[in-house]
Amino acid sequence: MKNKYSIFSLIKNALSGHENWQRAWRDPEPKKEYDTIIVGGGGHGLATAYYLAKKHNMTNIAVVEKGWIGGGNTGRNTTIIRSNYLWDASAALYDHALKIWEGLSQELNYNVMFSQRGVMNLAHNLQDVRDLKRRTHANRLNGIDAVWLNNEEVKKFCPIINTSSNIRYPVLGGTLQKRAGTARHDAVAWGYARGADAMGVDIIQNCEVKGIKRNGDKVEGIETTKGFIKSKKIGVVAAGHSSVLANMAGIRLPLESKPLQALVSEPVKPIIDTVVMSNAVHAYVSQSDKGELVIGAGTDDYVSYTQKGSHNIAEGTLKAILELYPIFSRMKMLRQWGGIVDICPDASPILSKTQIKGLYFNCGWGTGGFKATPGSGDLFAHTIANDEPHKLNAAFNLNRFVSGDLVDEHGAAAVAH
Amino acid sequence: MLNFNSPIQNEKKYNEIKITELEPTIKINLRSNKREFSTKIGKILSILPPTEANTSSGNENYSLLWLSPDEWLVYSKNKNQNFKDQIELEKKLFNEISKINQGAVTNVSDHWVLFNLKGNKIYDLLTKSCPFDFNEFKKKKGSVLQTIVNHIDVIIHNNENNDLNLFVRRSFSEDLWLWINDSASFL
Amino acid sequence: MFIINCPYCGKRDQVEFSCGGEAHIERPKQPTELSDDQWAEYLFMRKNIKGVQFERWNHTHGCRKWFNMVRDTSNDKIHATYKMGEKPPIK
Amino acid sequence: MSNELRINKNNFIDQTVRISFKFNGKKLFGFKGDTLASALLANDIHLVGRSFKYHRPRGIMTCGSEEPNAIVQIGSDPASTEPNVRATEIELYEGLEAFSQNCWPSVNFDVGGINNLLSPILPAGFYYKTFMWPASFWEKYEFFIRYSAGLGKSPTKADDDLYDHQYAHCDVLVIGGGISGVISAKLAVEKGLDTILIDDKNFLGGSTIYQDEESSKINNANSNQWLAREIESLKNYKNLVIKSRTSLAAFHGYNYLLAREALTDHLSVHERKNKIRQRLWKIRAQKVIIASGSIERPLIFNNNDRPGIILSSSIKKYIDYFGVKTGKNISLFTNNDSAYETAISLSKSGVNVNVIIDIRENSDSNIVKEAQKLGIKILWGHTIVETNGYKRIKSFEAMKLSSNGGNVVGNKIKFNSDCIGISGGWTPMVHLYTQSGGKLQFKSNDNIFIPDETKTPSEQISVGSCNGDFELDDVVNNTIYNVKKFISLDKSSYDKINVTCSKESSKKNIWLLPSDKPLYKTKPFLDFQNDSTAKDVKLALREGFKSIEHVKRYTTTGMGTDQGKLSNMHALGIIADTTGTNMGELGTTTFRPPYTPLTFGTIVGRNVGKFFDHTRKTAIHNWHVDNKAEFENVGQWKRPWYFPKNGETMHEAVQRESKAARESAGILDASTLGKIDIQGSDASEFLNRVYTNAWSKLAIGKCRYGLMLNEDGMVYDDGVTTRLAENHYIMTTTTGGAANVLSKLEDYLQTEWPELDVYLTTVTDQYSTISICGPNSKNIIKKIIPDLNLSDENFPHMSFKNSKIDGVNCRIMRISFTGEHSYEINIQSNYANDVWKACMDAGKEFNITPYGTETMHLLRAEKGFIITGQDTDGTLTPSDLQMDWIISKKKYDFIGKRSLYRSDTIREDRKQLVGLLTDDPKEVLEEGAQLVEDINKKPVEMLGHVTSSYYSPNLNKSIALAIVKSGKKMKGKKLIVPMEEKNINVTITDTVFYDKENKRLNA
Repeated sequence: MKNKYSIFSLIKNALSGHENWQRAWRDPEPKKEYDTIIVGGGGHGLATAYYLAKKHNMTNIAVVEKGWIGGGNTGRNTTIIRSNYLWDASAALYDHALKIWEGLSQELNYNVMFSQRGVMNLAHNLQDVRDLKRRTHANRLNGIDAVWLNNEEVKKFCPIINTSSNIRYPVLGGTLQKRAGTARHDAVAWGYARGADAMGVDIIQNCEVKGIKRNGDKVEGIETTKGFIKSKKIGVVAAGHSSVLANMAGIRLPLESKPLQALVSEPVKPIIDTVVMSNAVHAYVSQSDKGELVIGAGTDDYVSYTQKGSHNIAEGTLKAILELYPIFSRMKMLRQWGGIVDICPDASPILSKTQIKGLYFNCGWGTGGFKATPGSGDLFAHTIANDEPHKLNAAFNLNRFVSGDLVDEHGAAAVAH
Repeated sequence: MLNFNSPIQNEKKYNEIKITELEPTIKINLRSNKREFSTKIGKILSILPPTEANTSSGNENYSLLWLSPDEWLVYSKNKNQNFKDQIELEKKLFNEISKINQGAVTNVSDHWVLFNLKGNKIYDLLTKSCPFDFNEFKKKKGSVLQTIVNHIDVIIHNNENNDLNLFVRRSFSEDLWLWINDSASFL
Repeated sequence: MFIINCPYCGKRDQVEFSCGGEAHIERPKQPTELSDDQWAEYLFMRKNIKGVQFERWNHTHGCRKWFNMVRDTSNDKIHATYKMGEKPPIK
Repeated sequence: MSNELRINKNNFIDQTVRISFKFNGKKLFGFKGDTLASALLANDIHLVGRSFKYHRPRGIMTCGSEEPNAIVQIGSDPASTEPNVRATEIELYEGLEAFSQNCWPSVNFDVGGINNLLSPILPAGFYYKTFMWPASFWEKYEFFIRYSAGLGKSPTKADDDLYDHQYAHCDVLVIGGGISGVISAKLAVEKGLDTILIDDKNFLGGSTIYQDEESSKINNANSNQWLAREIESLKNYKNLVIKSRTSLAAFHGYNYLLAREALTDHLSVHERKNKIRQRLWKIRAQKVIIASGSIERPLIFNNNDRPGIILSSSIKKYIDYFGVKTGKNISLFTNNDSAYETAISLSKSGVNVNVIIDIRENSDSNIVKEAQKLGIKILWGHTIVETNGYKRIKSFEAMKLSSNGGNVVGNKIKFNSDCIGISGGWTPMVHLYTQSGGKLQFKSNDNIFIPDETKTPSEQISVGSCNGDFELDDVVNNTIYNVKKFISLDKSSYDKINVTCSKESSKKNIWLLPSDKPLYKTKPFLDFQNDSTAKDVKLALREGFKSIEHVKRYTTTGMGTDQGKLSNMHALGIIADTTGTNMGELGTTTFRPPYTPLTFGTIVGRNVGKFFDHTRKTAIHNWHVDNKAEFENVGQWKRPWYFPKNGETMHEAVQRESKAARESAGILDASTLGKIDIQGSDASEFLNRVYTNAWSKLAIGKCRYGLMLNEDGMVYDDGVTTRLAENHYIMTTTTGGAANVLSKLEDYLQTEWPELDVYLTTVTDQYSTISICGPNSKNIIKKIIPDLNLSDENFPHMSFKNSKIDGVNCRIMRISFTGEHSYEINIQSNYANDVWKACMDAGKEFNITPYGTETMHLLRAEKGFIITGQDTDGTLTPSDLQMDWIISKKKYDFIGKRSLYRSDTIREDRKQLVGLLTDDPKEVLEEGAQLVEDINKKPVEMLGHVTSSYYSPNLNKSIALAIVKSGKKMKGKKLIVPMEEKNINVTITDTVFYDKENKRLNA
């Protein structure tokens, strides 16, 4: 059992010069065999292991990670959490995650700093208004707290937005989900890792998977840089590299891996206390507790595993930021980085069994996987433990690409007369 | 009587740069991958379509710009050519090429607006928003370039030293004109 | 921003181009003969290679021609470009 | 001004030009050429800010871009104030106003200083371990955390300054104007290469230019004098462009580099007007030479952060370059020879050098001997264990190091000093190299990472101290050798160069210097801005954070605005020492762009305000403006939305326009629709393949509506295509879809169907389209084109005629998107404005009424015509739209056909397009509203949503289109639209509300 974190434990440890803190997680060598191996030590993978141990009484589990835990998209995203999705299946999936977020710090005894400061999505043309209203109505009936704001209400909720009617694409209104917000990305990985480790899960870092061994239509284990590890169940949660792992197992996925960029400004005193997203002029921004403006850019249109995007994507995003927030012109970009995101044709994830028995894939989250971390882990754990999807992820199977039952979250096509 | 209303109808001068909207001229887009096409064009225009990428051919009346291996743009240099000539030329080309399936002939006289840029600093101006390396281009009279200037598609034709014609789609022309003038004022 | 050698126009900045994804996926000549699985394979399944990949690019803001490119997606190095219908210069 | 801190001996500051400025409200003076930091130091001001976490007093620590502490807010105007400006970089200008940041009420008395007392319970990562109780309180804790974090303040008004961009292409780009950069540039221009040399200072020469020492000579001249002559000689080369005040921000792949040129920041405020403030250079270089130099390392010891503790080389620059004494009684603390250069400079300038504490056992290099000759006291084998003085260093205590360096022994020796210069060696600035994708190698004798030349990703080299050469002879000789090789130059003017300098003879490095106190009772700062200490790094390691990235994120080391320039190496060293690993194996953290922070405005350039995005206008746009149209943004186009008259609301205007169009005549500018000219002998076959319906049998002169699908079977675009001749068609697309449709069609032609003889040419801008509808449309056309036979026999619905208006060729299409008898005039755009006016004149007697997109949408909805993108959302098949009639059963294939027959696309319970009528005819539904059958069912089952909804003046009731699950079978069924405040009852109907028999087409 791990020692509990609290203000009292901080004071107590201060007295001994902080020399006696426990390790947050062990650093074990891999065993020869596990009941389940999770490939990928990001938030989703660690959460999967955590829930397998916690809810499905499985303890002989390993999480194998090529680099360091939380070093992929978990540590590279803009930390937005919301559940105001259009389709019922998506809304249910993301709201399931949001509900877990609401008690996650307490559950993990690790402050993931989930801050429900609200997420606002802006509309800049008449079709945006229709689309966002459609989503708001659907959200409301699905029990998700979305409301429509007109231009004045947008201004009131976030006064620094340029809501003037004279700009190129004036703000015509927006939707607001107040339960939505942001969290501390690293803490999510670390909190789940600490929790999983406490229940006996082996977290094996610096262990790269080199092959997935199959016996006919069943998996048998993985070849790694630390040797062969046997297992009858393998859950792959390796955002960015899903196709690479699928190739090892001899299957193909409907994915393309593209660079997604983000950037932060130098830290300043609080200036924006919510999250604002705008699809039409493509910009989203929030401010971290440290004071940095956290800005998400778009993806490039080509496949790349370099974790670098092209400059014109970042430039285009900042252009949109200055259109909406002209006061930020003198702010300075401090850091810019890229991640690799797996994009599905319908912009919805895959949480699914595959044609190979014992091989499961959790991928295709595109640009928005962070928000789903707890829900994704919970549902993927259910899918692996029962060899059947939970009803909340049933729609996100691989077969939908064959049958044509896509969950198209691109929103309405950007076409209008 | 219908008036001809081109979008800019203006001329501006800045430090070492002059920008003009040229009087409307005939512009015809040609497409073909047929063998006889070249001969046909030679007969009608008295010039052969260039086969070398990024180049043009021309005589006193017309310039013929390479746009792609199967696409060219012919435009008239002769300001005095009137509307009738335009129709005549289009008709002739259409009948001798398109009608007999030797390619496609499309009148794009009003699709493109033509700017002329002159002066020592025209390349400094363009490279404010155009990533193209003009070093070779500007040395070669008649060279042709399709690229983007301030995110707008353009065709650029090098007339001579520090003098070029720039084609921009009509609906973008006012926007590009504004940008060019703005940028020129900071050179 | 890459420098891309358009097989028709020569070297240009990446901003003039757009990427059309994996190359050499031929549209089935007789789609109606295919099973749903086979059609899905054509429509959605991609190799998405980390390493040397063949892909389609369009010189959107230039000659508007589509062409193929051999590019290493692990470091973005472009090994070659070649015209549609031509054989890849690299295996 | 405190003259006693200024010496008058150098060439770099113009002491004849006095500049006044304000710091924290106090008026002060400096000289032309000063930075804010040098001017503050000359005024004996060291305390300039407070640290991020503990709010400890902090002073100027460096003289460059690595400055972690002296970060100020410039200006107080809400539009032009700028946060987080490094005092060490900003050039002094008349009227400069600067303020300390992150302190309240003032930098001298900061309430946040209490955090320093609480620091024992605020170790690295403390916030992950607390603030969790009670569960709902995080946002309340967060509020206070947010307010105590952050550095400066964001402006609160829009920036008035201008920024722009410039692309540049060159053979060689040299980054850095120090001695190695200058030599590189000279070699490149001697080779005849087009070269750009950039340097972030206003003055070339780096640190050599003020290196006036007998011990370092080039060709028998002091190195500074030699370099000055070389810089002068560069002016003779026409193939060299020198950009000063230009800092390299990012080095991307394919030698694409971004550099920021500061054009007005050094000018007094009134000189800046109407000038570009900063320019972003986008540089493509064939070859890049990085000569970005190195940064001096601090030493990590207890309380090493007090104001007055400054990097030794910075003290030297302040005295030699700016003529400013950083103290009156200065001590130095070092592990290498470079502090001795500082000592000598200080001594020569008449500043008392109290003592040099050197952790090495001894050194007999020339420079050390020179210092000894000057009578400077050196304490070998010692370290500083404590410093005193809260807002300014007053004194410190030193002790002897044990033989293994892990402890201190003997007695404490106390020294009084108002300034300590520290030097922990040098770190090559490899940031740009690694940004470009280059890999590093570890050089253990100097404890540095340098470029691994076997793993360089592009045509580039690093020269000088950024490549690990720190002594003048190595710098000069290796730069010449490597650059000549790099640019294939055989002979150069440098071939017989002769360099002499002092050589370092002894090295010693201890990443974390010991103190007599236990570590947990000390504060050895690593990252000065983020307040992370060596203790924090060790704590992270104890807690299992092993990777350097984990340690960095857990302790926030290297996450400040200096991006770890001063702290990263020490963090790595301490990790290596603690875990017993080799630093080279640990690797560094990723260096992310930009190298120095880049202003958003600079990145965006002129693309702000009116240049944010293009505005596409039709040829008739000015008429619409003159006639008071309200506009709708459709893609980049401006389209008239409605034409309010005499203060009408939109509703009133649209009702009037709609009635007029049906009762007499309406006129619409439809020029924005995409138009593609299609020619070639296979044109008909091509259309067969791209549209769902059949085209081969369309007669010449006839028009047909077509639906285009995606390959996945979903409706993509629609429009009318007209057969102009046997092998000649003109296709129209939606406004928003025009570019995508053309590119998609070209794609199929070029890649899938190269055998087809078809050519596509866009003519969207060539032709303007004027649509005239209503029972009087015929009469109006008749007046404009008297000789055109408009009889239904000669010119029926869905046909076209070539014609002339006033001698100008035009095409008249008889097609209708309103259900009324109507014509579309397609005319060359340059005549369109006059044709439009002619139509208005001709229609005057018929009350011809211009209408916009809103009325167009209403009229077509009355007829049940879809708008792709509004009634479709990329998830609907033609069958879902109740348009099965448009899918040819005979055609073997067309784009998307196969997808229509998948198990989930043939299901009958898919969502389908229907009409809706509200039970209350006055009630207009909200577009986007959802439809349910049973409101009490939980969870609510949503059957679909309203896609289009209007109040129809022609039917005097509300009408709507909707997508409803199994909608085809539900005609007559009652559904509910649950709104927030009420439920609205609706009935499902046919999609056509008006003139179901299409009588009006020929009316």
